[in-house]
Amino acid sequence: MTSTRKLRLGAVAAALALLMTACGRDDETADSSSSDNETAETVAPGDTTDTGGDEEAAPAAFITPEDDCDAYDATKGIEGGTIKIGTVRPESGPYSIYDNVTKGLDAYVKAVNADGGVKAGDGTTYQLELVKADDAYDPARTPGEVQRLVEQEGIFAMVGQIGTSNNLAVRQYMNDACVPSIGLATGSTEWGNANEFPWFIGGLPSYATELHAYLEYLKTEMPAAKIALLYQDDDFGKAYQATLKKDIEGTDMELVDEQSFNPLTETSPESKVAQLSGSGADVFIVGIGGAPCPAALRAMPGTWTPATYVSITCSGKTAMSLAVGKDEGLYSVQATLDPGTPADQQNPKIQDFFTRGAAQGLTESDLQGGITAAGWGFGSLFVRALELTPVVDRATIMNTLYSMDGENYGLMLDEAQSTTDGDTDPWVLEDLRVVRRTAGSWEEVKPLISYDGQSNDFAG
Amino acid sequence: MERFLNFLFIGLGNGAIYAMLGLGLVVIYRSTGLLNFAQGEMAMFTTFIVWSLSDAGLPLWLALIGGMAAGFVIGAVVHQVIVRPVGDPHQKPLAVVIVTIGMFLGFNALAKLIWGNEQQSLGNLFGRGEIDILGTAVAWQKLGALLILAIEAIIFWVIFQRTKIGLAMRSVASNPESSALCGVPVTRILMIGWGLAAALGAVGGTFTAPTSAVDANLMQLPLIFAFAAITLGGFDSFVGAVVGGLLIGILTDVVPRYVDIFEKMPLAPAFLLILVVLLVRPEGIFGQKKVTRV
Amino acid sequence: MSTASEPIAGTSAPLAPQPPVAKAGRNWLSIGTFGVFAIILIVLPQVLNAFWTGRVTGWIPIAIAALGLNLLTGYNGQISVGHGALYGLGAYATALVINEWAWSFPLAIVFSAIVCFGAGVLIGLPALRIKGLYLALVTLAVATLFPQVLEQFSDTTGGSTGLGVTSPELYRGRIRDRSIKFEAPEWTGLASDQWRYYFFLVVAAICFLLVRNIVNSRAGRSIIAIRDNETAAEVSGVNVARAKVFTFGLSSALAGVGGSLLALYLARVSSGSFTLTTSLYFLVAVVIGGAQSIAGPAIGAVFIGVFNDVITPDLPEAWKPASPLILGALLIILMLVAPGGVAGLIRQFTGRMRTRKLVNSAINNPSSGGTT
Amino acid sequence: MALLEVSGLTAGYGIVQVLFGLEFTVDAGEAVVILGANGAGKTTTLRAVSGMISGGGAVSFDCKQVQGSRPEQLLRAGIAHVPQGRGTITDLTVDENLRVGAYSRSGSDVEADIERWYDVFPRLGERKTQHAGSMSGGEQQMLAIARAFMSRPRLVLLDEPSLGLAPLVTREVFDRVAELVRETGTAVLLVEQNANLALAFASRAYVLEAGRIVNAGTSQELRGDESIRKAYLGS
Repeated sequence: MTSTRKLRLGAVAAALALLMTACGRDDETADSSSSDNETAETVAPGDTTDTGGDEEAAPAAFITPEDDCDAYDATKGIEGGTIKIGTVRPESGPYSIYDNVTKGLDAYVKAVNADGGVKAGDGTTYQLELVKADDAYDPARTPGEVQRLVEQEGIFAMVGQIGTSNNLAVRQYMNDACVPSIGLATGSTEWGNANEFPWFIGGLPSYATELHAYLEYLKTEMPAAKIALLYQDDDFGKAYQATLKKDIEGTDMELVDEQSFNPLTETSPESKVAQLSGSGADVFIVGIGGAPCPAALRAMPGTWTPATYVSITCSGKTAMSLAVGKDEGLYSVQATLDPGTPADQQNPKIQDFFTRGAAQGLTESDLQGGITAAGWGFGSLFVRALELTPVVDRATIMNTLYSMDGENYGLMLDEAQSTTDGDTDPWVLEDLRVVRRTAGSWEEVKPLISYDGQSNDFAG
Repeated sequence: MERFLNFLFIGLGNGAIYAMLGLGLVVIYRSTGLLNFAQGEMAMFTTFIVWSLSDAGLPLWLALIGGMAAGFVIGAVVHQVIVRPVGDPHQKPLAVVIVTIGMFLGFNALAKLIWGNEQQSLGNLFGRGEIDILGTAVAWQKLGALLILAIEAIIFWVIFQRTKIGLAMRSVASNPESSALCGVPVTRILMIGWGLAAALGAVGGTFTAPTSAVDANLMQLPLIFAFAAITLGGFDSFVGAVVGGLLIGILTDVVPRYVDIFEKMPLAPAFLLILVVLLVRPEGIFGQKKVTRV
Repeated sequence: MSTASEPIAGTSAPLAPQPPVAKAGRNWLSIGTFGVFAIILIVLPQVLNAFWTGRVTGWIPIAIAALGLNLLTGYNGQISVGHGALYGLGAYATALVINEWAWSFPLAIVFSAIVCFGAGVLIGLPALRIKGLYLALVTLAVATLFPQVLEQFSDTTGGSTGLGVTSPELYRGRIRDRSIKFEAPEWTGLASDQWRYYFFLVVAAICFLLVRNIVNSRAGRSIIAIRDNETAAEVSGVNVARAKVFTFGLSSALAGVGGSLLALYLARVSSGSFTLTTSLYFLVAVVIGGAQSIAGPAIGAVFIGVFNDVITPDLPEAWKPASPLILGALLIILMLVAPGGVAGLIRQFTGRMRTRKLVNSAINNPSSGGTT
Repeated sequence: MALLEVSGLTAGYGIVQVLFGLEFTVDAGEAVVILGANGAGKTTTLRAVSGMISGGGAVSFDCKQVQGSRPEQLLRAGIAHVPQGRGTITDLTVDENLRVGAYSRSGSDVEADIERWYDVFPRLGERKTQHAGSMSGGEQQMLAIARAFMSRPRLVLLDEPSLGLAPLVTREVFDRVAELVRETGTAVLLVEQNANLALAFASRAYVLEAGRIVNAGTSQELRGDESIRKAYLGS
């Protein structure tokens, strides 16, 4: 018995010793990083613009893996003319509707392969292979799935990964591993920060830019607008809130009431809409997504008829049909064509999407719903980058994406252009038009405006 | 005042939905003695059936009746095939809880496999009209929900308190072994209980769907609110489920409109009330106190 | 050493009543089993690659939280569906002290444990009056409320966007908040994933050892006596209130340690990771593994981990949407076959052999009686 | 032909066999007791007869094979079982307990029967709207007996009614049951540890030890048996 006790004590002592060393080590890290702090003050920022590209055709080297990466494998995931890409999305769990984004991406990849592959900038034609993983939208599960794709599957890049907090959960990891993540399926203002996290590039307009485009329209149409805001309790809604407050400063517009909504814990936004309706607002900004967005529209009392704005994510055909008649007269903004709108359906890009998408098994509701088209767009962005890049490796493809000049890819509006710069403007979609819902169709009320290079300024 | 009434009717309308689900939970608790975590998912599943029937051209009322019938069968089968073989929930409550969690996962995945990820819209059972009550426009749909809730509660109260089958259900819930010795066909009674609860789910779901959209996640939050409702009212009381549901609806939709701190925590006032009530009456407002002398 | 008659940590569950003659033999068996498991656990990161080591490391926080829940639910009979919230509280507490004051990892873990112990005591007090399924539903409300509270204080917590667990570093000429890293001291010669694994393993070993010793102590017998019959326990001199509140506190502290490790593991916390689903997963881990056994929660965590990380990704593409259905069916079947969980199954198996002996002796000697 | 005829009855729990081939009979209107110590298999015997657990061997009731039937089928055939611990349906009122007892009947005379039981056990009548679980042990025992008789059985299986009751209460219960047997002509199969009471109540007795019947005879004969006196009568 006594020796048992000794043994136990021994085990505890050993454990404690191990913890002590952990303490010591940790203090050191803390110390060294704090001293880094001090030195950092003296280092001039923006020192990264060292030697330009060695090759003539190479894009400006925003990323130099030799400096930025501990371990860098330039062409991992490319084998025998096939580029393996990965994506993580919520196939299960409460947000499984976003799986439709990946459906679109998957169909796009298959369509490209069916057409013979991508002829990349290096002259080689590649086939694509998409590996999908499921994180159930739980950011605690995302790292494991991304690591599986990167380390076990050996993908070249992530494309169209879904969810702000899910992407944030792996941002450090991807940057440490120097693996590109292209066309993130979120418009969080976080993706404007390419200097700190250069391996991430968004695939949607910044939420801030989205709302700014509408507010600018409002400034001319209703200069004394009294605004009521319903915003989702996350980075999307909060970006709306911040941009709105910033934009109305110094104008005659006024935020008369705001309410937050959390789709994870609240069943219906009805009473919040009722409260906003009593605020005397003549503009209603609906900064929430998913099924609660049309539910909020339906909950608007018949006596309250403000100019109502919905976000891009709530402007697709599915959301509009869920609004059951309450969609007439809504405002929204667009950077891409809407496959659910009759006028846009005549556009050759949509026609092409319909034919090639249907050939890969997308149903009519997939094709017109809007969500699936977004996934098609993320695929298009990656393929365009491949076509442009002079060398197919991880750093060069990112540098290509950070130096685009007037590109138009995928389902972008005809006159829209994608122009980027890693340092100041990592946003690919910044040309937006304001549209109004008229007789079941989105109609332009303010022509396309380019906010190129300004997205980061709109964020609050 | 007008605004208050507006919030109140919104709260009552949502509360009616929680109460309907709560009634289903009470039926299962009173016949089987367990809390069914899969109740919401079963309701979601039957609501998809209602939607399918309505989508196929049936009038909504008929579609609802069809969904209820399908729900009855599903509930009965679930009891026979899954719940009964696990055994007595009084003996192994944890095992039975895990089984209902398993059913929760199963029904959710099954609905996605059958109906996909698409969000579908379901019409209002009582149309889109409104009526003026004390200067506030109230949707017929909300009054209809309250009416149906009242009818459901009365029907179930009568079944449980005034019929032989109801007596048998209560008897089985309390002591299945003795009930069997008294000649009660225990399995058949439990099957009926589960069938009724699942049929109720179709009604709750049909009222929930127009407030969001028919998809696989339709009932997950309402179920939590329904749990709160029966915790407040008492697990074994139909009146408790109704009053609890309506109270939860009012607390989550009215109180946060006037108290800012609750804007982002609409469940907090309900939670505080539950805590206070249970500290005073651990069996809920209308729950039956269990007194057993040994 | 040779006289050590009990296993060091809880790899072997306390078994059903046993004749004294079998005791010595059984303990040797336990030590053997324990030794084998200990060696496997220690050798694991040497055999597995960095990815799989990382996966297995990720199961440890769940195992510790489930261990805490098992103490409460399995041993003390108080059902909690709210441990996901305490897990989250532990995670946020750790994130806070590391981000704000750059505390060391072990200190952060201890801090989380203390915070959650306090929270557990606070929940445990009303639980003295609220019992059984009502308690389960009150804790369910806690689990639901927790993400809402995080939203209310999203300036501090980051809300659903989350909060990185970081320390500042210089990168590309700027200072950025860098996710914390586990770096092994040089003398160990370990890779960072291996070091992290061993660090987690030691924390887990301490927790399991602690619970095992408590359960086998006088306090543990009180805890169990309360589950079996509260009145009888009270009559025989157990301070029921104190024991129950203490159990709630300790159980919560363990959930907090689990959450703290999760924050260290992910270097990020966000409200989406601490929903009701998390609480339900702990309950699943406890029951699947086997309530009322020390090793049960670990078995349950491994079960969930293996299902999510090993089985699901390897399913054929067409089957993947059905994976929750498969998990659901597995849970149901397991509860049909082994309502006592995996540990119960093992116990039943070893117990059966013992009963056989008992019955044989009973038949040879009728006066010792059978069962009525 | 006896009303209940049991031969070669075996039963057990899992791999543990408890009964090893019992043979006994109960005639119509007769009170029979099975005596045995704790753990002899008395309760198991009744549970096997009433179909609560499955067993081997043959059980015939009223000349029909009933082995393997479910409890509710046996109840319809005429066998009622008052389980050990009284089996009170605690959450129902006294009145409702009696109604559940009459579940297998569909006559309008249920009300009259209930009133009759309130006459037999006035204390039940006083508490008819009270929750059965809140009554004393003796009252619950009376309720359990009344509930069993509500199905108008021809044979009642009575499992240790003396368990946990004060001696006076036990005597009262036994007296009442004896009256009932006399009045209604219902047969009773009783299992008991209290041999004094049981032998006074029953006309015949069996002695069960470790799952086997080791002795049988009339109450008179057994009372005179030296070994019985030593083992069960404490004298």
